[in-house]
Amino acid sequence: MREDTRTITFAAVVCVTCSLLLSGTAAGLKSRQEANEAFDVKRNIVKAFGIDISAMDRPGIEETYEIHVSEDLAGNLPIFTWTEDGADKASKYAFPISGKGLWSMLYGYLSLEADLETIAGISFYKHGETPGLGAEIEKPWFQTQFTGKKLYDDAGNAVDFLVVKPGTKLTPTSVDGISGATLTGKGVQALLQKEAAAYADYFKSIRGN
Amino acid sequence: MANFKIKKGFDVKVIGKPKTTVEEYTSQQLFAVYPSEFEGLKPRLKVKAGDTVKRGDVLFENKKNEKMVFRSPCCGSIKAVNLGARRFPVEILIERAAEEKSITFETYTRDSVGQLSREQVVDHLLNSGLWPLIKQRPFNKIADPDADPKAVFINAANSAPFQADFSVVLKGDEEAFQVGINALAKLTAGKVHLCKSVGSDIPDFGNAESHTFAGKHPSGNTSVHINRISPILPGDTVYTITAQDVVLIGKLLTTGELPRTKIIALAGPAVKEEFRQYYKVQIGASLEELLNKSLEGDEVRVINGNVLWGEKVSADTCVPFYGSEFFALEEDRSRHLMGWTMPGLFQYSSHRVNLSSVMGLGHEWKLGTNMHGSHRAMVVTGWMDKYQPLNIMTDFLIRAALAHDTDEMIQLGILETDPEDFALASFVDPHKTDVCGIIKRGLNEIEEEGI
Amino acid sequence: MNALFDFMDKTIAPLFEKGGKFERLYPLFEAGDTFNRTPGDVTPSAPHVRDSIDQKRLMIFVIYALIPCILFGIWNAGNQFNLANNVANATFTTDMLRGATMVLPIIFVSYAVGGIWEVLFALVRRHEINEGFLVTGMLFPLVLPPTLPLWQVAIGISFGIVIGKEIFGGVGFNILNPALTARAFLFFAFPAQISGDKVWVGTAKTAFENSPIFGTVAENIDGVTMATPLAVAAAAEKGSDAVTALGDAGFTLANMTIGNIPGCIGSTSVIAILLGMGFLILTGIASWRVMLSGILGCVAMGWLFNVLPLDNPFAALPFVYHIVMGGFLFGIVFMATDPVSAAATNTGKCIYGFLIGVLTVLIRVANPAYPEGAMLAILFMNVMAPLIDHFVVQGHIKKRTAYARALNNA
Amino acid sequence: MEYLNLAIKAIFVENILLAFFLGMCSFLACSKKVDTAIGLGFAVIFVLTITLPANWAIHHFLLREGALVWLNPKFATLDLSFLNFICFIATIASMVQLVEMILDKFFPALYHALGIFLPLITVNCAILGGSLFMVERNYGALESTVYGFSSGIGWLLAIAAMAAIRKKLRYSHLPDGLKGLGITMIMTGLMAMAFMCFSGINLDKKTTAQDPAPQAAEQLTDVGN
Amino acid sequence: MASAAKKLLMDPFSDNNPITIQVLGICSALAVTVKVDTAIVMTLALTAVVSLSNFVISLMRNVIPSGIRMIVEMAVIATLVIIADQLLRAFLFDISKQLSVFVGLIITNCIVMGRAEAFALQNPPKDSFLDGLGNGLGYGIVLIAVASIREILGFGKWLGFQLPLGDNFMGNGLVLLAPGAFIILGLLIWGQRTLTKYVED
Repeated sequence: MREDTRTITFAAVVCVTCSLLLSGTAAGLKSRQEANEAFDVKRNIVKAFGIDISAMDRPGIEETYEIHVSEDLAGNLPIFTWTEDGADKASKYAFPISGKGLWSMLYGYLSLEADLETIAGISFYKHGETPGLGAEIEKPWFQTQFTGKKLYDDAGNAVDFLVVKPGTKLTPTSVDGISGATLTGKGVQALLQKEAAAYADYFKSIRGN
Repeated sequence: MANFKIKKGFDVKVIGKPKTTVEEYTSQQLFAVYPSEFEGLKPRLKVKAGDTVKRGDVLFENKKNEKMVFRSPCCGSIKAVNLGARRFPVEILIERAAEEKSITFETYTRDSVGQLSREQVVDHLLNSGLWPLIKQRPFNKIADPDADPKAVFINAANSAPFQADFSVVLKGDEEAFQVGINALAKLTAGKVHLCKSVGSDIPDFGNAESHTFAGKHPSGNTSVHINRISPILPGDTVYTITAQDVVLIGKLLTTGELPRTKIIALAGPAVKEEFRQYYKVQIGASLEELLNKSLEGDEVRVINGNVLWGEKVSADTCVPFYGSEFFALEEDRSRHLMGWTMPGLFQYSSHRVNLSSVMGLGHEWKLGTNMHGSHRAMVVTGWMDKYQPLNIMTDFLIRAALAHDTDEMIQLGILETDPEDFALASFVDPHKTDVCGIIKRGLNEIEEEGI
Repeated sequence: MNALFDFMDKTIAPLFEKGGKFERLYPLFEAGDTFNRTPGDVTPSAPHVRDSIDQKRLMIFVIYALIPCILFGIWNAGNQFNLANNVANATFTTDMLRGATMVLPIIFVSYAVGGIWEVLFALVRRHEINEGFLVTGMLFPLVLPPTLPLWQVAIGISFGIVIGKEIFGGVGFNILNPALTARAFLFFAFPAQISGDKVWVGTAKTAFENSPIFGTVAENIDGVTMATPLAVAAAAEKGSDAVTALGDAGFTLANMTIGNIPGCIGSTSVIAILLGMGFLILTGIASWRVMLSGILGCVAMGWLFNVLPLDNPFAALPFVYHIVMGGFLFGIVFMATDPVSAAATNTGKCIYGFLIGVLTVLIRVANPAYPEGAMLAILFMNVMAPLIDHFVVQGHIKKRTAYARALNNA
Repeated sequence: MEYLNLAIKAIFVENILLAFFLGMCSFLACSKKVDTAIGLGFAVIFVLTITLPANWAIHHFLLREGALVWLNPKFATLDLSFLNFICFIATIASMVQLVEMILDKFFPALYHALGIFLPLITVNCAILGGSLFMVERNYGALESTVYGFSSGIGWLLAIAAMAAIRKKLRYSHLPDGLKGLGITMIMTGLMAMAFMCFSGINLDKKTTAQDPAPQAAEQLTDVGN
Repeated sequence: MASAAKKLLMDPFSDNNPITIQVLGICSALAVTVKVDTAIVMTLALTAVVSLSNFVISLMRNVIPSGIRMIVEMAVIATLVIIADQLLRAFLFDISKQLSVFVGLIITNCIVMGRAEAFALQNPPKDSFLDGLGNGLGYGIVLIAVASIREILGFGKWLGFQLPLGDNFMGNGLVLLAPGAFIILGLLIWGQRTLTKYVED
């Protein structure tokens, strides 16, 4: 009997101690963790606006975000706008993009210039593609190609943006794919076309302004 | 009575088949007994050099079972006891005396043997020194007198080049053979199986069930007979004996004295043609003179056994306790320039990689002892089972043996086999693996560990 | 000649044998010595005679079986190069010469680097130099594109020989086919050079660019791309017809059978492979069970895809195409039959081969990542072969015991 | 079809052992004999199949953010997911115990076959890993069950193949330093390479994005594809 | 004392390395070794957990009722792991993202449980702490070695710094994949065991 009591007491003490420790840590760190997650999003958005963040530290990025970026809703889709220093009007727009690559979901952001046609930048921050092949989508050489290409035509309709085989002649609405990873390229192409179409109405609506 | 057709098998075509004539070959002075012939035996010597012995005196006994004794094949004086490694007596040489004294045993007839109990038969055979002629499976060692064998297998078949043909040996000794069978029948509660090759003119005998086996080698191997008639399961024991040895037992029982002679075949490419035949020789007597005159060639290997299975013996050997045939062939140390890429017309082979297998299998070859290649790790699998009628997966069995996995060896059926069953596997193996040796080590391991 | 051999046996050999000066180099000496002349050893114990076959002979005969593929590969590499580069006045001879400058260096590197590893391990680990290496060293180049950089050939064969084979104890103990291991290593390590739709024909600069003997390169277009039939079929859009797509790209049953199309050096020509296959089966070296069941598996799966209502033009491709396209036939004839890495039991071989065929077509059609499934299918089945064997052996044991019990009770 | 795809993915493409390295310890320790390996494999399938839905329920109804609203709407922002680890491991331990008792009582034959392996499974990280991946990937209840079952099959396949290979390797002439762990490791690597022939197989033809929720697990660049 | 402590600390580096000799904690050794920085963080997390859990369990070794020994150990370890995970999420967010579920899997990492059972239950807290520290770092050495090889061969970088390997350097894709991890660890084990002459029977 004494033994049982001791066991139960011991178990109870351990349980209480552990729970106290855990709750304490969780509560104490929660705000920090949330800040981290929020920052992660900010960083990717800033990157998508074509800003070189490799030399920037965290406060720098946060600051850039605070100054230039504001969140908005395009219908019920999220959209982010970029306002230059002193300007009173948004000059770039960014929205999240996601879709299937070869065998994983690709996540990223894409931003448009003020003309609402030209791509300002693109970033992929999350994927599970083959290193050396599909994973090339996160490399600068692949992403910088997009800058300056057209995502919408003059009327504001989404164009058939293409990711083509390397070696094919490029147009303003196509970029080189990755050799050996045609299907990842096809995935990128599909998700761009899908997202572009989803946001077309919103951009048309703000075009007049 | 059953007839079996063995589908898998291969006959090595070698020249030197013995004629079926029997020539008497007697009056030798030097005799020998080889304790090393009895595998696993720990002998305790009862004589030393210089002793005189009667015919039938005990020379040595089994340390583990003192009832099992080994007797002298002749009357004379012990010339020498030659010791081998770890002071093991390898051979006992006896000089024959002019006058013969011998020990006699009780005599029986065909019917009186039938009246004996199992113990009486066992004791009589042990005491006369002929018990070791009976072997047992698994492990193919001298039969354990206390075992309870489920059957006795008499091997009167021949399939390897060139096993003695029992129909030649048997002539005139039918009565002794029958008495021997009657004695053996006492040893088991089961049956006595007499296994013959198809086409041999051996009659049927009472107290024994006759079976015929057709097909290429190894259709004459005891393991094949057991496998087809009454396979060994773990825990089973069977006694095996060769047909001529049954005759010897029969002679002991009918005459009351140790048998004097047996018939051996002398064959092979290195035996001069006129000497390739059967000889009636005295048991234990030196064969030096016979071999001297009958062999030809620079360096000849003499085998107690046939070309596929048997021990190398020296050219002055005496007639051993076991065995009914001698085979002689030349040591072939020739080397062939770029032999591995030649069409292979002039090298004997069973594989289609050599043209000889297609063009030359019809005629007989003068084979030598060349390895035809150097040892390599095992690569090709399944080839070793090409000519294996035992339904054994040789590759896996070898691997289990190399990994010392006794349980798996038993599961794969090693207990049904004897190294001799893998002679063909060794023969065809392109990697020159010593399959027989590996199996033998595996069996020894199992025997040591106990099943 | 005899004097020389005498000298070898009496003076040189003792140096390398036990106690000799160069005892450690014995495997090297043995390899050379037995290359010159078959060894003169005699059987140590029963059986007293041996079949006149040895591993050297087996392995060299596999190389003989590969000769049609090698020769055709050389011609085809040159031919494709000359076609792609619009070489004027190209003839059979210039094709062969051009091909030789592309293919022979690869074979040379494969043998040289692989050989160094083989010898190194043989000396350090003191095992004999196994002739199996001759086959690995030749199979590997034949499944490479002719334009692969030589340093990759060297790295690939090193991985194949060392990781695929030597660390397991050398030939006979490995689990995977070393040549395929090497190929798969390159495939995953440097995917850009070796996989999919990259150039397989000769845009790489070869030596003798403009020498008169090799023909004049009229217009060396940088970046000529020629897809392989598999890539074309895999890329066929939904709703289209893969046969038409192949036809448009210039691939017909006829030229895929003859093999004058871009592809790996040795595996384009069905005819050359069939010649080798016939030779292997005739001499009984390679298992016909694996080959036959493999082709059956390929046909079965291809046919199944044909009849299934899938909206995938590749699946609708008649199964015959699967046999003549890509590396399947080469793989099933020369690589899947590698007796060390294949299943060892007869039943096992049939299952193993069949599944290779099935998987090859499955990967080709259902896996967009790899247009060529044969290599990985064989590797996968190499891994599974011991398990297949295990079950076959267990079944065998059961059957044996049942047989023995039945006879004993009878 | 969706579930079949998930199953194929869990068995071949994202084999929990060969792509995520989970359950290596028991994999290395118990792959010496094929029968043992298969026994352990079945035990893992069994435990995975029952613990995953159990843990799913715990996570879904008790621990995740807002899970406790059924108790009181005030708990909408309460996030107890930091307790995932400890609750999952407790569930696994108690489930194993429970399974052991049930088997012992009602299926003694099965208990004797699997019994010795069950305690080992508590510390098999494949089980905990399965639960954690289930949370990370946001699987539903049925999906979790399918995922658990097929992950187990994938694990069984890997360990059975490895055991058969190790049996074949027994008589090999291995360098001393590689005996045991070393060669098993390298062989596992080669095996993982061979398994990669499946990576990318996708039977689910509905290629449009169906789950916008981020799937954290897929960010691992290390995943075998 | 000094030499005994040193032995406790140094043995796990080579002669009794938890990964290469004791065969513990293999799972995480492979999953987090694509880059050196994740490997270092994982090492630190594990070292902290194993030394503290050893310390705590050793403190309690005389009072733990035997019936609930395992569960108490599990609870201690799990608590420590969760704290470590929370800290990582708060302070090293990027790396914790890459470590994913593998921090959580420290709970089932056999090293922690193994050392607790094999050492902490029999030895005083100080020694246990040192033993934990040694084993954690011994684990870390292997982890970092594997990660270094993978990062250098795969990316041409070390700890994120571009190495001067020339423009022609081509990353080896295989070492970044699971098979590469297994093979590299296997080869490391080979090398380490050859040096220490350890042979498994």
